[in-house]
Amino acid sequence: MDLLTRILFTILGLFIIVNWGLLMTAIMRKLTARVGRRVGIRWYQPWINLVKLYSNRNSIQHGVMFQLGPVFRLLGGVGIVMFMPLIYGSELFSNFSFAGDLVIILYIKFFGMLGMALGAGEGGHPYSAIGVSRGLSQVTTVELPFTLAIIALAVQYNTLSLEEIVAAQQGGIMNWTLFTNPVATLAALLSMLGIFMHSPFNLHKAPNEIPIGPPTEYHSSYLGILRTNAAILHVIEAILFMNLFFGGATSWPILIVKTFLIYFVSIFVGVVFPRFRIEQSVSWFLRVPLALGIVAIILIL
Amino acid sequence: MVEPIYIVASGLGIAFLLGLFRKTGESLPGLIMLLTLAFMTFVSGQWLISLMFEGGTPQYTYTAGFKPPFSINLLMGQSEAVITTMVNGVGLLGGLYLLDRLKAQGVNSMIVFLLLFVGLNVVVMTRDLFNLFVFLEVSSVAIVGLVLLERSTQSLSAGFKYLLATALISGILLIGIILIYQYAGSLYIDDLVRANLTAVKGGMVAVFLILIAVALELKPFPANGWGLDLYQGAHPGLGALVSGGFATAMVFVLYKLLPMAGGGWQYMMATLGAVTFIGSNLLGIKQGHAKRLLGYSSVGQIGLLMIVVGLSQHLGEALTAIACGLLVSHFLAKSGLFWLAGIIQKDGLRDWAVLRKKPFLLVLFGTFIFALVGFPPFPSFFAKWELIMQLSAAEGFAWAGIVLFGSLLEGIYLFRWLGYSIKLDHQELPSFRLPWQKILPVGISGVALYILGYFATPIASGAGSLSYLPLAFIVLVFLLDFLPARVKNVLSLAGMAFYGYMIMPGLYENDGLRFLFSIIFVIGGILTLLPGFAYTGKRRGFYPAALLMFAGLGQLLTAETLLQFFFAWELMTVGSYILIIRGKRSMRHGYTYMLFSVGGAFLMLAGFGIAYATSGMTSLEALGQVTQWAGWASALIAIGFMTKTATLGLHIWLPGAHAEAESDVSPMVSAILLKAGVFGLLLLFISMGAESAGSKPLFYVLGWLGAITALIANLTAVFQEDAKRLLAYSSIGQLGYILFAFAIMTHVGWLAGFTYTINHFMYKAILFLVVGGIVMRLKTHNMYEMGGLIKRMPYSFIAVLIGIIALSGLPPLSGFAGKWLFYNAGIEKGWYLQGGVVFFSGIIAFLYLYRLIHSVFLGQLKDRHRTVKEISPWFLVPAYVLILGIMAFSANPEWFLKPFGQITAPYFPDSQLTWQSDGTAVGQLGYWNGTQVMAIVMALFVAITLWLIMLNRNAKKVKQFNIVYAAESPETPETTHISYNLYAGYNKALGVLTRPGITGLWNWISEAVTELADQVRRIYSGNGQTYVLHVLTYVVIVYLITTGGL
Amino acid sequence: MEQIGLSHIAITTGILLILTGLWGILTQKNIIKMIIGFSLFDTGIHIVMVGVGYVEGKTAPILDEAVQLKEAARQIVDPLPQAMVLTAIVIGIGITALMLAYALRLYQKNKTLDIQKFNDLKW
Amino acid sequence: MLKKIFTAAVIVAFAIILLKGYGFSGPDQQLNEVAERYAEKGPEEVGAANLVTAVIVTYRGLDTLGEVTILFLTASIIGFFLKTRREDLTAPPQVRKTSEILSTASRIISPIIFLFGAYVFINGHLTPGGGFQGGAIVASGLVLMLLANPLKTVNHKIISVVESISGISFVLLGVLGLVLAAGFLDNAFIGPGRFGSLISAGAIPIIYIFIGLKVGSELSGIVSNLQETQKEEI
Repeated sequence: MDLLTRILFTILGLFIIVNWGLLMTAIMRKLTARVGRRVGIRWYQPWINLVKLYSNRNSIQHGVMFQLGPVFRLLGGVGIVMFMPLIYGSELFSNFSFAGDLVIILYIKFFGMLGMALGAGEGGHPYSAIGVSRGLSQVTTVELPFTLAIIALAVQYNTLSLEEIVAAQQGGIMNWTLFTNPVATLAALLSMLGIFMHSPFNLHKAPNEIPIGPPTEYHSSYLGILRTNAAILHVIEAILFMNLFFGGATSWPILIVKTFLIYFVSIFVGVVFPRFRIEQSVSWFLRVPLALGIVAIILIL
Repeated sequence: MVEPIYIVASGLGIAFLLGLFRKTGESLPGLIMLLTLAFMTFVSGQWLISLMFEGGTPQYTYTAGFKPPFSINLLMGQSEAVITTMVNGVGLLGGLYLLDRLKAQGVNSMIVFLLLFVGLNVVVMTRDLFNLFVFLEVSSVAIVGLVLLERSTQSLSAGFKYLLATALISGILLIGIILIYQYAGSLYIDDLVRANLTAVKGGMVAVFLILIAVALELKPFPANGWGLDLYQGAHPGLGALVSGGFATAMVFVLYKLLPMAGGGWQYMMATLGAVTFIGSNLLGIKQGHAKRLLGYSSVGQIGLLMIVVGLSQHLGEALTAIACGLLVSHFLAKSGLFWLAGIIQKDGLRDWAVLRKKPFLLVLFGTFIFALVGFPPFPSFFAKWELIMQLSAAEGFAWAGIVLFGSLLEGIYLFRWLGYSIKLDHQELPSFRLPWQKILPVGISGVALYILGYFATPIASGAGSLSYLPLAFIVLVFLLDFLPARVKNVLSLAGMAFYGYMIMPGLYENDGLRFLFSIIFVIGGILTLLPGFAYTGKRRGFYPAALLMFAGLGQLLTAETLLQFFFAWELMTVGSYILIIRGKRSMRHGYTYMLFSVGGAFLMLAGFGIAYATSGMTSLEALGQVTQWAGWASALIAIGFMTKTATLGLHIWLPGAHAEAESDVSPMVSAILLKAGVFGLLLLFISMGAESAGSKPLFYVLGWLGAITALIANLTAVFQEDAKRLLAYSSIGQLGYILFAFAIMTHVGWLAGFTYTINHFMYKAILFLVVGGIVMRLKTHNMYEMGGLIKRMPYSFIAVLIGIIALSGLPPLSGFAGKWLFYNAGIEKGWYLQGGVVFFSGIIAFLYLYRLIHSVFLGQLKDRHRTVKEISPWFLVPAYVLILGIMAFSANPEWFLKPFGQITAPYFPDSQLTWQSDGTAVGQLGYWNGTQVMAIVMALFVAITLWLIMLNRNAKKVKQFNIVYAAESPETPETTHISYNLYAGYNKALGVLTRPGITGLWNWISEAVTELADQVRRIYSGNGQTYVLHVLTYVVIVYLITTGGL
Repeated sequence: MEQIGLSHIAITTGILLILTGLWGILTQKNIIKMIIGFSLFDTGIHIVMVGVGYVEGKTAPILDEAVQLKEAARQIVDPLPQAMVLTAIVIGIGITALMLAYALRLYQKNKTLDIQKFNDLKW
Repeated sequence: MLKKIFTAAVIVAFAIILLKGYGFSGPDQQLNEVAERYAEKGPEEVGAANLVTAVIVTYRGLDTLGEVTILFLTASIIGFFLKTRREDLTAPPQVRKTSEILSTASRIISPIIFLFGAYVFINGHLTPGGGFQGGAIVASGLVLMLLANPLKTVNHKIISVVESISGISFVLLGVLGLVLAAGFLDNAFIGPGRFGSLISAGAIPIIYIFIGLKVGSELSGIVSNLQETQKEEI
């Protein structure tokens, strides 16, 4: 397959992901609102927001890094897409996953986070710095159980290639990691709550305290990029979990159903629990999920 | 050839003659006295040369021509020649030094001075027991007389106590002699040795009394209060004579008499020496009075020599060399120190800060201290090495341990003292006079130490072709120290480049591992020397120290034998110590660094000893041939290296040392020096081999240690406010990764280790260079006092940005290679939990890295920094060169990883990383193509950037405080820039892990030792009568121990 | 022991003197008394020395009318300890004189002869 | 009290050590090898009737040199130790008057004592006694004079000249032994003379004369120095 086709299909996949992400965001917000006895947004509101942001002509900037922040951020999100095989068995939708394995996905994620933090930093707003410090703090502990779960998986399947991990889960629901390695799955799912950074783990943007945290200074198309990226991230991270634990997807509809359900878990928890303070969430991740992660490791020893 | 008897005859005759000059003024007698001493030195020196180098035969002098045992005879043999030359030499120099004192006291004092040396010469040469007693009394009485050069109450009481104790001791000696005569019917020492007196019931007591008296003359701990009081109370010039002359002669007497007793007694003597060596050095720790401290040190060193003499039967042919090496170092260094004490006339250790006013005295002081502890290139280094090797070869590991432990204790107070004199904050530094006749002896001692060190090299097993060429160059730079810094910098760079040219091609041909490290050491050295151009003035002492460190590093790579390796290691330690302590508030940190270095080096030495003992080899291959106690050897050596790599528990020296060092020193010590420990560990690991059963537990432990080090250090780095401290902790963490990776002991693990090693070298150098440059501009280390500097220092920002991206391991930069290899290696090895810990630490690294770049460059610019300039280009240039390196690694990891693979392949042929034709690396678990990742990421980056630029082409740049701020306008950057205690919540949750428990432990240990020292030294009540009781009690107790009852 | 010889008496006396001297040195606070103790100690040693050289029933090693030149070896006591004791005595004198001189100066400085008072140097 | 008990215990232990060392094996019944040789060969090798002298001056001459050295050393130390405060001397010393008997007797006896001392050291190689004993006797004469007349000052210059000259002479005689005879301090470079007479035993009488002078002057120096120091005190 020549490079051009690959790029075009990657862009197609990306397009689907963005739109599905926006829709999913809308649905989840609607759900959340209903639980809180509110009406909530219209389902197409995210598109309206994006269009508004991208077309805003009145924009200011604080410096080069401020401008590069969203670039890095989007690079992080799109980068994951690049290296993620989306549809199992589809050469077209495996993107550029031949260039790197699971490890590169785990690490390129941070690229966006770092970019965001840097850009927000140059914005010079105190809330940004506070939000970043909280966000980063939480991420460190979230990743620990997740990493342990991944190690358990890598050992279980004796590979770090996502493609192979998905392949190993084919042939029936009982082959999913969810059932073959429930402990690791549980550890990963719990850390997933932190990865999505929804309530109760969203102190980094604590709306009542430091309005939206890191992106406080961002507006217009900068914010548009960030929003786009958020949509991508929601889906692609759900895809990651899907690939790792829920048998992957052999077609787009399955992908959409599975990602929705995975994402729903985090929304569900967010609706039920109040927000954690940062030291609480940090310690929480180092208790239950970490314990599960360690058990997962001990099981494979 | 002048007959040895003329030493005695001329001394005595002139002494009597001087009596005629009592009324004629002091100048002429002074001159005569010095000439006589010179003559005595000449005669003994002549014998020394003849016997040592020209194969002369020993000369016996018989009184009145009768043969012993019927007459007294004097022997001038090799040892006698050495000792008398030393004694007379110290007499000559000491006489010159004390000349003004002696003149002030009159001709009588000169007579006493001269007779002291007559006495000592006969004591050394005589082979007759009673004659020895007589002239020992001459020396003792002369010392008591010379105490009066100082007329204070203190010196009077000190002299009297000394007199009381020596009178008792000589009484005991006399009783011993008469008993010996009763049993042996002879006083001729050779007869007595043959007589095997210890077999006779009473003869044993006789021998005991004599030996114990000689031992007591050496002032053994704890029956030595009188000796210490003398050192403290008397004129330092006399201290030099007692320590350099009298003690030297007495050690020889012990050596001469000890064969009278059998083997068990020799162990007893060694035990007494050990007690003295340890006890005395322990008490020195609490001592604050310079001369008394020198006394403790003297006594300690003599204790060491007692050990050597006592264990002589195990040292074989090496005995003479070892004893001479130790003796001559102690002799020169201690006399030099006493003379220095007399020149600056300060009693408090802290007051020695005045030495700073005269740099060349400071250099001499440092020389003496290093010589005492046993650093290269001084004779004591080679002697101590050989001592440990021989003791180990004889399986006397406990003795080796005692020697090393005592030396460490000695290092504790000596280096503290050196630190005071270099760096202690001192309000006023009074100047002092420097009469030439006082400087000359000190200078000669110092220079002699270096020269003798050069000649002492062959003492040590495996000295081989130890190259002194780099040292010669350093001496040259030292002599040119008066030149401006820039000139010396050019010179140093040229030297480094030439050195690289000399060693690197050879290493490239033969040894990939060493070549890799030579890149770090030499190229890194050149790059980190460049910032030196940013400094003005002379930077006295900087270049010799830096070059010394680099020379040590370079010689680590060229070392072929254990000794050469250790030599290089210690050179590097000295150089880096001086570099580190140059920092503004570095006194404490330099001190801690030195203590850990010395302790680590001694552990290493012990390990080398085992290796030498069991393999019988002196080359580095010995490490792989350890047949017995392999676990011990490896563990000791590993701990030794880990003090350099600052593994958890041994890391407490690093943060301060690296943080407080000068701006261009930090990258040297952090990016480059730490790799020396890594190199050492690698050598050890290679020789241990992954598969040997004994080493597996060790590697397992090391893996965990590395992981925990990484975790704790990174976590601690998160909470630092000081930028350089943050980087320092980060280094500890990174070294933890490296330790972990190498301890995996697989092909991929080592690849990860190498990747980390070379990357850490590059990005830590970049970060320290830039941060150092900023510190130079801003005059502060505190990050919360910075902020918004991206506006003023864009190039620095870019460098730091690339540095932190590489460090954090984000793709596409080179750090990711390390992470990827880690995953593969860790999982392949089955080190899941440890691996988890390491990855957790990696993520924590984001926190401090963000903190670094945010607090310094982002956020709000401080008012006082609005006009600050970009950092000096001399800091930026090397940083950007290194960025090129990182970029090359990132763009094509193959270029680096393949050679690493070639280095590793011989040791781990299995499960190698394979390379596909398109450059994809394939491990057992995963795959990764760095070039493609780089291309994809760069393409995305360009595309998104272009898109954003298109969208935001009209974006308007706004002023600093123009931010959304709840309708208010923030005005002061201090309140708007969030930086101080940035991770407060994290601290609440995890800060508990970073509580300085280890530091607390070490502090507790040091306090406990100090307190112990303080309690023990209270036995020195100052009461002369008690001291006499100590002496008698000592006799009784030692008797009880030796014979097991009355 | 068959009989108590002259030398045994001398040596016992000597040892007793040594011990007495030591007791004086170790318990007397007055410096002068300590010096006297040392004199006793020395004297004791000297007596022991002479006692060791004594050979039962023989005479002084001076070859005059009392001793036959040929029979000297069987008639005289050992001359060596006697020579040594002479040396030892002289050395003892020297040291005693020195101690006394010190005592004099110490007294002049501090107006006391109590050994315990001279403890400004310690630890 | 505890300290005294401890001290006593230590001394007792030391006593036991000494007793063990001596052993009380009974006196020697015959001379050991060294002494036997002195007795047999001494007369012909050294030529001194007093074998102790032969041992002191010749066989173990170096000991004697050391012994002289110690005295010289002590004298020198006391010399520069006690002398320096001479300038502080202000008030003339008050001394108790000595008795008439003592002062009168000393004038008569002193010269005899000096003479006796000289006799003792000149005959050291023949009769009991010798340089040290003679020197001590000479010094005792001086003590008597000082007791009789405490204000008398001794001429230090003479003392030190005598002391030095005799010391140097001793060393030079020793060196002559080395140059002219078998070794350092050999007395044989002067003919042996007739055994048992005054002019015999080679250089021994000469050496003993110097020793006597030296010891006498040194002891005198010490005594007079001590005595003068005491004067400042009063």
